[in-house]
Amino acid sequence: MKLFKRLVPWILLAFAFFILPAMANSELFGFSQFRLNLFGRYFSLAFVALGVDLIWGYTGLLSLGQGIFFSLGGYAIAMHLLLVTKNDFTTGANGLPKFFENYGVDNLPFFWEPFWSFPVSIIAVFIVPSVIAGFVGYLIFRNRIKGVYFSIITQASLMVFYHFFNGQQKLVNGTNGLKTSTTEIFGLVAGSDEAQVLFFRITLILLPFAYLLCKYLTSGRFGDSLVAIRDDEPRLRFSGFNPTPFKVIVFVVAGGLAGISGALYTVQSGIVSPQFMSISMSIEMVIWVAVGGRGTLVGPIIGAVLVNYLRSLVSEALPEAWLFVQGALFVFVVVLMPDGIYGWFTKGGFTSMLAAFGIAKKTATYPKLDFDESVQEESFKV
Amino acid sequence: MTSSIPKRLLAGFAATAVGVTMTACGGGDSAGGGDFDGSIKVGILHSLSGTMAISETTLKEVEEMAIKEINDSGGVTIDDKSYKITYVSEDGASDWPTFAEKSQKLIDADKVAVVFGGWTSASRKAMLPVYEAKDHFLFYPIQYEGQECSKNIFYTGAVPNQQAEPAVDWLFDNFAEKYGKKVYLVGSDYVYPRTANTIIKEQVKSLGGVTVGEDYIPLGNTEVAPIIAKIKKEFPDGGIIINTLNGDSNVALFKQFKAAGITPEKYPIMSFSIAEEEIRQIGPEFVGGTYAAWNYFMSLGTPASNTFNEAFIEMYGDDRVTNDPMESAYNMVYLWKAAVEKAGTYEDLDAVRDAMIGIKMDAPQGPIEMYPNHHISQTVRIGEAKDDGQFEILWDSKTPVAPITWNQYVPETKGYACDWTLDRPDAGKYKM
Amino acid sequence: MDLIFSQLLDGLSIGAVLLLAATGLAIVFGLMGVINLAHGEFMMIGAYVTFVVQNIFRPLGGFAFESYYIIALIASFLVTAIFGVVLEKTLIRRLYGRPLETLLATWGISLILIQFVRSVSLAMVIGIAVTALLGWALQKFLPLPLKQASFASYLKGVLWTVAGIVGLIVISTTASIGRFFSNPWFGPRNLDVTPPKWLQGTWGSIAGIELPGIRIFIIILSALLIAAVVWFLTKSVWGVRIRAVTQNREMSNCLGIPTDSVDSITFGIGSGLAGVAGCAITLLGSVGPNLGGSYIVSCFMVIVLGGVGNLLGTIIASMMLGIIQSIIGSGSLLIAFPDMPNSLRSVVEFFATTSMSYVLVFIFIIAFLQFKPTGMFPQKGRSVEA
Amino acid sequence: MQNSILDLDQVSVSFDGFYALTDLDFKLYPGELRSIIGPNGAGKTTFLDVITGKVKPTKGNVKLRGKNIIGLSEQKISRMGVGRKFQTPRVFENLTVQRNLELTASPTKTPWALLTKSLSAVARDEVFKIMEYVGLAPYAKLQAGSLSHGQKQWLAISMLVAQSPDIILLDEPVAGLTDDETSKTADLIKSLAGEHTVVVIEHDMEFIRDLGAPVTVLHQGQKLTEGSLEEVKRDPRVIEVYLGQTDEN
Repeated sequence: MKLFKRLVPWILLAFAFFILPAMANSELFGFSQFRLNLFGRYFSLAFVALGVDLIWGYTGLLSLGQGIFFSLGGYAIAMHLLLVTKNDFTTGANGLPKFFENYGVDNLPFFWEPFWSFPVSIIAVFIVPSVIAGFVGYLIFRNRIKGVYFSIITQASLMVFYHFFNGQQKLVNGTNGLKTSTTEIFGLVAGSDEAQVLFFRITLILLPFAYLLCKYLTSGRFGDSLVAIRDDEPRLRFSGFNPTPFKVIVFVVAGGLAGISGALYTVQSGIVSPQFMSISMSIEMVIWVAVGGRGTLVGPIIGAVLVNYLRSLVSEALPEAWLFVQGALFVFVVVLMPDGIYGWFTKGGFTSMLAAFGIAKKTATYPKLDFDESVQEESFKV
Repeated sequence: MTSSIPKRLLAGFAATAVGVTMTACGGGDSAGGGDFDGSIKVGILHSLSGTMAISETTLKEVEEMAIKEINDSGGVTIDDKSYKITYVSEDGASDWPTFAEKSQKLIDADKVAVVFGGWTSASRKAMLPVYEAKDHFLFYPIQYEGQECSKNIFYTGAVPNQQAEPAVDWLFDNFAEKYGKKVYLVGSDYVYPRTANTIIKEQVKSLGGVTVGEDYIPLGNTEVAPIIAKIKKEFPDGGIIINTLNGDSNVALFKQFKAAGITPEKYPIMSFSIAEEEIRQIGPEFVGGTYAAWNYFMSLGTPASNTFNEAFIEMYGDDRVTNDPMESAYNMVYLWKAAVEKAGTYEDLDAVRDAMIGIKMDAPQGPIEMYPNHHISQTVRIGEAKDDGQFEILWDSKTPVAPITWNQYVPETKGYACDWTLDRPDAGKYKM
Repeated sequence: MDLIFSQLLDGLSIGAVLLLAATGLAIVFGLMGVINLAHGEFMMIGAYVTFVVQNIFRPLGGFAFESYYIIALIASFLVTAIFGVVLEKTLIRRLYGRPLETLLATWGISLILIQFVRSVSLAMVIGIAVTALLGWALQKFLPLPLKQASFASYLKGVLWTVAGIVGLIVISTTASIGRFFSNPWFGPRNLDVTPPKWLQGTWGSIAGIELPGIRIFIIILSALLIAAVVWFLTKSVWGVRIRAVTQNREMSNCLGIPTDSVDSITFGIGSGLAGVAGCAITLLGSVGPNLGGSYIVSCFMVIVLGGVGNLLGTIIASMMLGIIQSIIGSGSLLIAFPDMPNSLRSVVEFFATTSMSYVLVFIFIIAFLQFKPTGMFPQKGRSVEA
Repeated sequence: MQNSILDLDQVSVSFDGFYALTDLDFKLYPGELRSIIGPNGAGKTTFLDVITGKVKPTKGNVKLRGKNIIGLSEQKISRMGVGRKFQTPRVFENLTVQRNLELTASPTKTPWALLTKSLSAVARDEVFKIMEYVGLAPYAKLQAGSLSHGQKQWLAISMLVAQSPDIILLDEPVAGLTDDETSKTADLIKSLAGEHTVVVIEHDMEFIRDLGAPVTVLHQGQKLTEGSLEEVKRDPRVIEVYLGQTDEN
């Protein structure tokens, strides 16, 4: 039984990796290429959610600025693709990405130069956000800024980047952002079905690694110190720990994960724009984690996929209702389900509910879980 | 939009829970009912939530109206068979990536024959690569900055030579004597105002004038005090102001202009994004007396225009107004229908796109025609905002003006043109 | 000199708007430690109240219409204060001592409020009323054994869900009756609020600088409000109680101060002030669902910069931000110092747009907090737990 | 004369003009056990705050083994061998009892060391011994947050022991404990003295008597008197100070 439980996530992963693309290919059960692509995006958002969980769920620091790192990752990969692709759609007369023409830019801004190289760009996807996260984090944590002040300052930093990217047409194409659909990667057009399936699979391959990294960070005494920082930081200090490097490291890792997330998301959505740095996007990342279950590592993955899937469903059926649903979700999770879905199951919320209704645990669990298949699947994912 | 919320929501959940793609929206009723031989599915993609919902919902309404009119009068006729138009409406949520995502959904999942959508240039720029990558088909209804010519997009709004350029000429003709050939440019901080202003600056230069100031406000920002200070410094006794602000900032601008004594009597203000709807939102007492350049005004008064206005009011209530973007959105549905009928197919997108060129139509604004550069010829008009929320038309171009996509004032694009009927790889931008 | 004076005036007026918006937040945040991200949406409610009051008075015309604005100020305070009290009693109360959770929950509330004003219609109001009534009645008339059952709390959830679904059905059926029911009251459009005549135009001039009436009015209004708040907190009975509870909740409780009511009142006043700010903003900009969002971040910046719980800090910080923004954003540095070195000049030019002046202001704040992490006027003493 | 391990010289602390400590002199010698009493507001907690680096004195010197520690961060002072238990038991509520102890018992407290090295067997044995001693062993895998108040007090003290600092500062170690627990705590503290230098702040006179250590009386931020408990009790100034007060016990 226990072995089976451990295998479940891997089975699900394999299912998503092999079966879903095949289903999309043959349009089985109406599961289209488009849906597959959406799921690829949801899974890529799980990376940033893992990062948010590290910094918020474990360390208790609510960052409202993860959008910065997410976007930076996206911009890095998008600019690389735009630079190396040479076709009529993306390349302007001067050999640079087309949008530069609009602003009469003939020389590539210097900081984009390294992005001609594929390895450099791939490394930049997580190194650039990490370095910036390290810098910002060091400045903030050094001064013992925490709690809501940390949240507010990360939000202010987000606004700095947002206004900068929005206002700088000549450097980063302003509001319009960078588009990747018509660029080429590995000899495929990034917007084509083949490339999208590839991205989907890359996302699924990378996800366990991100998970294991987080697992490694959180399971030992390092992870214990993170929880200790959340519970009582001054106390930890009096025990001889300097919390600053711990927090910086976690923030850096979260930033790197956000960068990877942004890059994967960008190639699958075809665009990165300053909208990824809007206030709401960064707060939403937090709610994915809250819904899934903060302080667990499975939770954020469930949350990111589930909430975004819900978003697609609701906004397709009834666009106006999504804000209501989302708002209610925030309130509901915070007030009534602080442990999130995964935490609710693992911390006995589910069994205590069954017990409250006087249903004997064993006999009732199976039909109940069978009935709600999605819950069963999601809660053990990865 | 509050109608039958639970039904649609529940239907939505039920449908998607088993992984079935849905067509649960708006008019996507069961296909081929009634007297029709079949149906054609089209996509409508505008922001129904978020900042841009204010403007874009009106486009959705007018597109629905055009579709309804076409269906009521027998639908689309191909090879003597009549087809009903059904549509899937998606929400762009004022978020550019969402526009790209939803475009993909409409093309891949809903398999629509064409998409009508967008408002901001940023949303169009976000969608463009999707349509190019999938070699699909988009209609875009808003006046924009030009400097673009995609094989996969048809543009039914004005390009600068059909709006901004004649407006600048007109301003100089009427006010240069009094205030000199000096202009001050105010715009929202995104691609349309910036590109439009680049063109205007070149034009002003070639007319022997100077641009004394240029300012951009982030979208949605309502603090314009610093700009007022600068204008007052440049134009202590009045001068020409050209306004390309979008949305909320306009309200702030005009309210604060009035408070600071920048009134139309001393400061002729020409706006490119203020139509009838915006007058109502800003308040006629603030914009009254300022000018706007459009291809269509609700007060036009021709029979075609009156029919259009009445149909809209009939459908959506007598407190509503029509405007240029709406007229443009209305036209594009008819243009597409005509092209499908001419091509004899709606599935072969290449054939429909080829057939599109040369289609003529008697639009509410007057005659229009689709040019080989995927833009349409339009009549240019300049109006003055009045207290009743309408415009008084002061000038018009008499005949439709042919669209020029690659601007001839801007050095980088001077001498370039676009013609998709040419069989050459650089048809989108070739040297004349 | 002219230039500097007019820039200062502009800066003051930008600062006054910030101050108006931030005062309520400063009270709620400073005194209660509650992060209310729905503060901007309370401003929006105030603006909509102003719009409604204006429409009631418009047909009256004449003097009645000229004075509507004063009534709108009061009405927007009261309505938003009531909203605030309701929010406090239903939600905020459960989250005291968990500021980050409050932050998330109030963000949820703000989303709901935004969509609410967009789509509120008669049908929707009826539906909500039915839900509330039904939900309440179902709880009330529940048989006692069920109420005491171990699963009572889950049952409550089920009952509310049932009430909610009934409400949705009510909405859809009433909406299908006709336009009268289904038409949104406000819709997603921006609405027009016309200031009365006496506020429009300029109020004379000093040294050749025209004084825009609205700007001066807002500066005066914010000064009056601050004075009122200070008076309330230091002189009135409830004000003293509020401060007592802020300083020592348990002790206040023991002394018979109704801490529950104090919380409600504090939050109500903070929210009410947001309403007044919203009412004032209608003079400058538009009334729309997104009105609040553009202010909330700046408000928090003001409070953090000034030092939490310190009104003087809030005042100075908002004026400082206003002046910086006006001087940088208008590029008047270039005009005032025409012969600065080229390198410096290009830097100044780079930031002399509205977008970039925001960037600069935020960078300035972050840099400032490097030196004074707790703001200009930090709370001192042992009570501030590390 | 032996060199003092801790030396406070003319230390004053003021908060906005209110003096929590005024010109306080205080010396502590290695291995000593010292009790500090004083009415509420006497500056006892501020005294600990100064030593542990939480509060920077307005004036005066604080020397640890002859080294000035003013301006050093809490963690630096802690690493120099000063451990503190707070008035209310502060433990990491979301960690298990065992992990609480293991964390504080870690010899090197840098992120890198915590990530790469596991705790030595010796240290782990030590943790188990402490848990056995204080009776927390059955709760080793339980989250600290779910412990009773008394157990948390014990855990807080145990964490100090596991940290094994040279100077142990205990702020009201027996508040809220039963009599049994109190006397057991007294035994524990006495056994710590000698190897460690221990300072105990308490209101509970019974407990102070149990400890049988020299007593320092603080009043209004100043040292009122010093001596054995019996001597101190006879001091008229002490009587006066305490008579005006409501004794918490």
